[in-house]
Amino acid sequence: MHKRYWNNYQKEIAEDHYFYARSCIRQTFFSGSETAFLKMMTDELGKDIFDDSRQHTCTGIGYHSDIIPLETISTVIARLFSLMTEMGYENFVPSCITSFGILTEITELWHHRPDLLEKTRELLYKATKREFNVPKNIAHPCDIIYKFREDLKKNMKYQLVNKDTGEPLKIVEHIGCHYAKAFPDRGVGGAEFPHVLVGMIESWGGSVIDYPERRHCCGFGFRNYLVQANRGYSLSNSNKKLESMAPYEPDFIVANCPGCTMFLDRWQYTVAEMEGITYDKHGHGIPVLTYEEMAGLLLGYNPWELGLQIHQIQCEPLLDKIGIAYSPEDKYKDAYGKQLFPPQKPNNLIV
Amino acid sequence: MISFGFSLNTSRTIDIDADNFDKCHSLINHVPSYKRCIGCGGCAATCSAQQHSQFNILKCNLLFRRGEYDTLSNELDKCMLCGKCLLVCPRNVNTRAMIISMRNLLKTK
Amino acid sequence: MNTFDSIIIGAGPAGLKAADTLANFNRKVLLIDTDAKIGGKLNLWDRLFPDFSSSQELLNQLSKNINNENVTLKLNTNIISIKNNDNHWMATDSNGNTFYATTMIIATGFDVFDAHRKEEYGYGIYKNVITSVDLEKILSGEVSIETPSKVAFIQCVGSRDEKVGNNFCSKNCCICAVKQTIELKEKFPLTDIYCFYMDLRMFGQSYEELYRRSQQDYGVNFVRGRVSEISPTMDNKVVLKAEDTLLSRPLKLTADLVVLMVGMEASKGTKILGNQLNINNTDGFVKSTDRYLSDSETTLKGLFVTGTSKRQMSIPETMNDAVNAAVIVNNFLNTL
Amino acid sequence: MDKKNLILKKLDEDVRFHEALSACMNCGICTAICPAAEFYKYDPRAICNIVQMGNVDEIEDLLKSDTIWYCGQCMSCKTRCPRGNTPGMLITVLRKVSQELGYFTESEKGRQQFAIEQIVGKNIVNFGYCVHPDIVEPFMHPEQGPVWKWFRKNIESVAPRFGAVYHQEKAGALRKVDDNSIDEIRRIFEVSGGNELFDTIEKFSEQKASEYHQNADHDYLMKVYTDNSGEHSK
Repeated sequence: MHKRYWNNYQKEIAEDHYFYARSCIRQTFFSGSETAFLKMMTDELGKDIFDDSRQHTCTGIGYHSDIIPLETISTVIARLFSLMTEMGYENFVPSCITSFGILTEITELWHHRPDLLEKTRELLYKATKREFNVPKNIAHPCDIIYKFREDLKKNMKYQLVNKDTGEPLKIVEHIGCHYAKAFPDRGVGGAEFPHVLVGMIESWGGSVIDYPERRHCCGFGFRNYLVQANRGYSLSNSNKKLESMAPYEPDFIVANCPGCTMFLDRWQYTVAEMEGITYDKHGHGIPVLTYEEMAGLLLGYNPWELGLQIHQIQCEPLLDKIGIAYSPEDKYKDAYGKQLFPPQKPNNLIV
Repeated sequence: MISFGFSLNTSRTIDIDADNFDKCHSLINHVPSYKRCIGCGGCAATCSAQQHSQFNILKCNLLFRRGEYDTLSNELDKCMLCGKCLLVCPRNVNTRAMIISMRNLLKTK
Repeated sequence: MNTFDSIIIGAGPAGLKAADTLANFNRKVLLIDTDAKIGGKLNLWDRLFPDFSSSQELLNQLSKNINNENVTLKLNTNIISIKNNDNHWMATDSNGNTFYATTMIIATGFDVFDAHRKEEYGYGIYKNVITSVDLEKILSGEVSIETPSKVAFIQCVGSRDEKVGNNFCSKNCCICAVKQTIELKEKFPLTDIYCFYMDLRMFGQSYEELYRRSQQDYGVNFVRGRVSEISPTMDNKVVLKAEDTLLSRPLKLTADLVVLMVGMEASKGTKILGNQLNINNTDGFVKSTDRYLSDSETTLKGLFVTGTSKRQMSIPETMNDAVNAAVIVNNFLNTL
Repeated sequence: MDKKNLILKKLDEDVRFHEALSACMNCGICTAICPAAEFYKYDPRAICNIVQMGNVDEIEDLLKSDTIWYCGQCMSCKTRCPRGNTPGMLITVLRKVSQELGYFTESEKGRQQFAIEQIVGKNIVNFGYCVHPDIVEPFMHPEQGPVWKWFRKNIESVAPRFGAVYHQEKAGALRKVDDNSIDEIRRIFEVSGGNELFDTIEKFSEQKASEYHQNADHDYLMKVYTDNSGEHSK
């Protein structure tokens, strides 16, 4: 009976033939995750997913920090849709959660106000001579991995289980606010008990922690991070969340939003250096993974090709817990095998 | 030490769990009618001090009730004890005695 | 053929009182209920606001009155369709039995809002989140609990809430919470009680006085702000988040027990019959012809409605409304 | 048109205004879980109330204040509102009007729009992305930590390890967006009002900078980027 709501709502997620849209933040900080997702889609699941070289931002970060008008973001999104239409796709898959949110919002607005859709068509044509169809299905990559989680499981080499104790790992799942808070029916499980990451974790052997600030924002807050003077907001909100989960001693955090993943990682470093606080017993911090990294590790992908070495919180204790094989000496090699000088060590955070 | 250019902000959340209610309980003993307040704001609307300062008697009352005493003593000094609030209170709370008692309680450790 | 002067569907307070009144006019009444016992939702409450009188005593009184030759009681009978044929009303139950009468009174009442639907409050997920109905069992002693140190009451659960499709105020929850806080304080004098509200609507005789007593004599705390979410803590308590709107600041509180003041929706039976006969409002309650001048009549001749199948009512209001309906039905029968 | 009518007209013209706010009942369910309300002197319920009361002087004060710039746009308020309102979207509209009327330069938090426009705005029309490793400068972002510094230093040889195609004109992460696509984005900004908003932010910021005997240049950008009175949570 416990947590029966975590899978209440199921949304429609397309079966195959996806048009992939990269994320500003995910490609900047977690490019290995985007690569891994495409690899899972083609190599593990045999799906058709197209990565267009002409794609670009949705301008969502600019929009939510109020430097982009509604008409502009609508038309920029329309160009992305026109690339999709041109390449013969109908299912749009944005890598970013804020993109997912704004695409949902704008297509919903067009649905209720066809005049605004018409206006967008005119603007796009005027600027680029392009035309577009509204996607039949918009799903986030995490929705697709959720949908095929049992298929992926068949290829997995590891489980979310502590190899020494045999106990499921205790995992905090963090859902980006723009995934389902504005439109609960567009997220698997809705807004209060989203099932999208929980479903993956439970299928792959882990257990989920329910804690007081589970639904709280990571603290990004757009302009509240973009401008240095405001970053106290961002840091304080992450800190509030991390403090709330710390007593449960999570083995790691997994997030579906690239911004949340990055902030929950970097703010742990900042608080450690600023206040001397870490949220685990040993001073390492709590590792924060993208869902692609979580899936990729279980599939046996090389952690250093997933990009785990460019997280500030180090992942080795977690890899050891699961029993994932990795080569310590390869960690700071470049793509051509050259050994690089490792990053500087922080003063307080143990790396 | 690294200079980040920002720091952790203090929380504005009223934390009932902090259980900082000793003074509030004493106030109730001194001015039992304090318990009857329904937060209607009639007192604040008629307040003489509010005409020419930021003083808000309802907020002072509520902050005291929530155990948030920190900013109160300067605020309470703004009240002139004119007693107009007594006339309008629909629950007949002895607001004047309430202010005097709050001032005294805030002076005690 | 079973022929009655009137069939009353629903043997809660409204149905019982209407049956009693019609019987006194020497009318033959068939009183039907889907439950195994009479009393309807009255059975969910232990003591009644505002005077703490016993619901069972009231029910005993009502049941004594219908215990006469003019009233035929049929329990465990689920009416699934109502039809009018040649100025006769027919009610058919789920077993295919049909009952006939000159008039029909809908007294199918309300359902308590299903608190599971407010997911953010965690009812059914966190064991210390209960409803006002669950609390009655604790107050009556049927269920026992350890002394809680802090209890929170949350008003407007399933009322005044577009999210669950209920824009209406259920009106009884405000005073019911005040009653329950006092009873809880009497049971557990050392427990701190916080009641979160948007407006306190003390509409009835001596309700405001009870509210005042809950503050003055029992020290119940009232916070103006709607609770946004409830989440679990390490030590199996729950945290509530609200705004203290009079201070313009967020507020949090950890409680051992949370009581959700669940509202009154049109009951399933009310909705089904109302839909079938096309006499319901958008909120599911049955619409009377005119709430001022002909509040017992419907647009269908010989079909009447009473009690909380029309709208939210307190028990005394329901009783008066049932007497009114019975008088109107009797007058109608006199004209035939 | 006088200023007062202009404010109301501008609010009314925005489709989002009507989506965002209708008949708020001041329950505070939004403020209860608002990340900004805990760490700033900020109360979305109170803002909804000011706007729906319709006193134009009060709305004008709001548009000139720090208050409207505190919201972090998480939209948590939308999930809970029992009237289906979205205070976070109301904020978007208020900020838009504040910028169009030049009121944003009256507050410390509002003036920051210049920095955001210069950084994120320019990124979009130059790189085709809001964020790009080339502009997450470690000196502007000490919180990104030593690992980020390491990645930035070695990005050309490390990024390919993650399958990225840094600065190359082909499909993949961190690629260079082709000139034709960038041109199309710029033309979209031209026809849809994007450039106009950039110009507006720059024009009013230039005026404000001149009050400090400055131009709206790097120094002014760093000023608005770092200024903090420390009075925002009291």
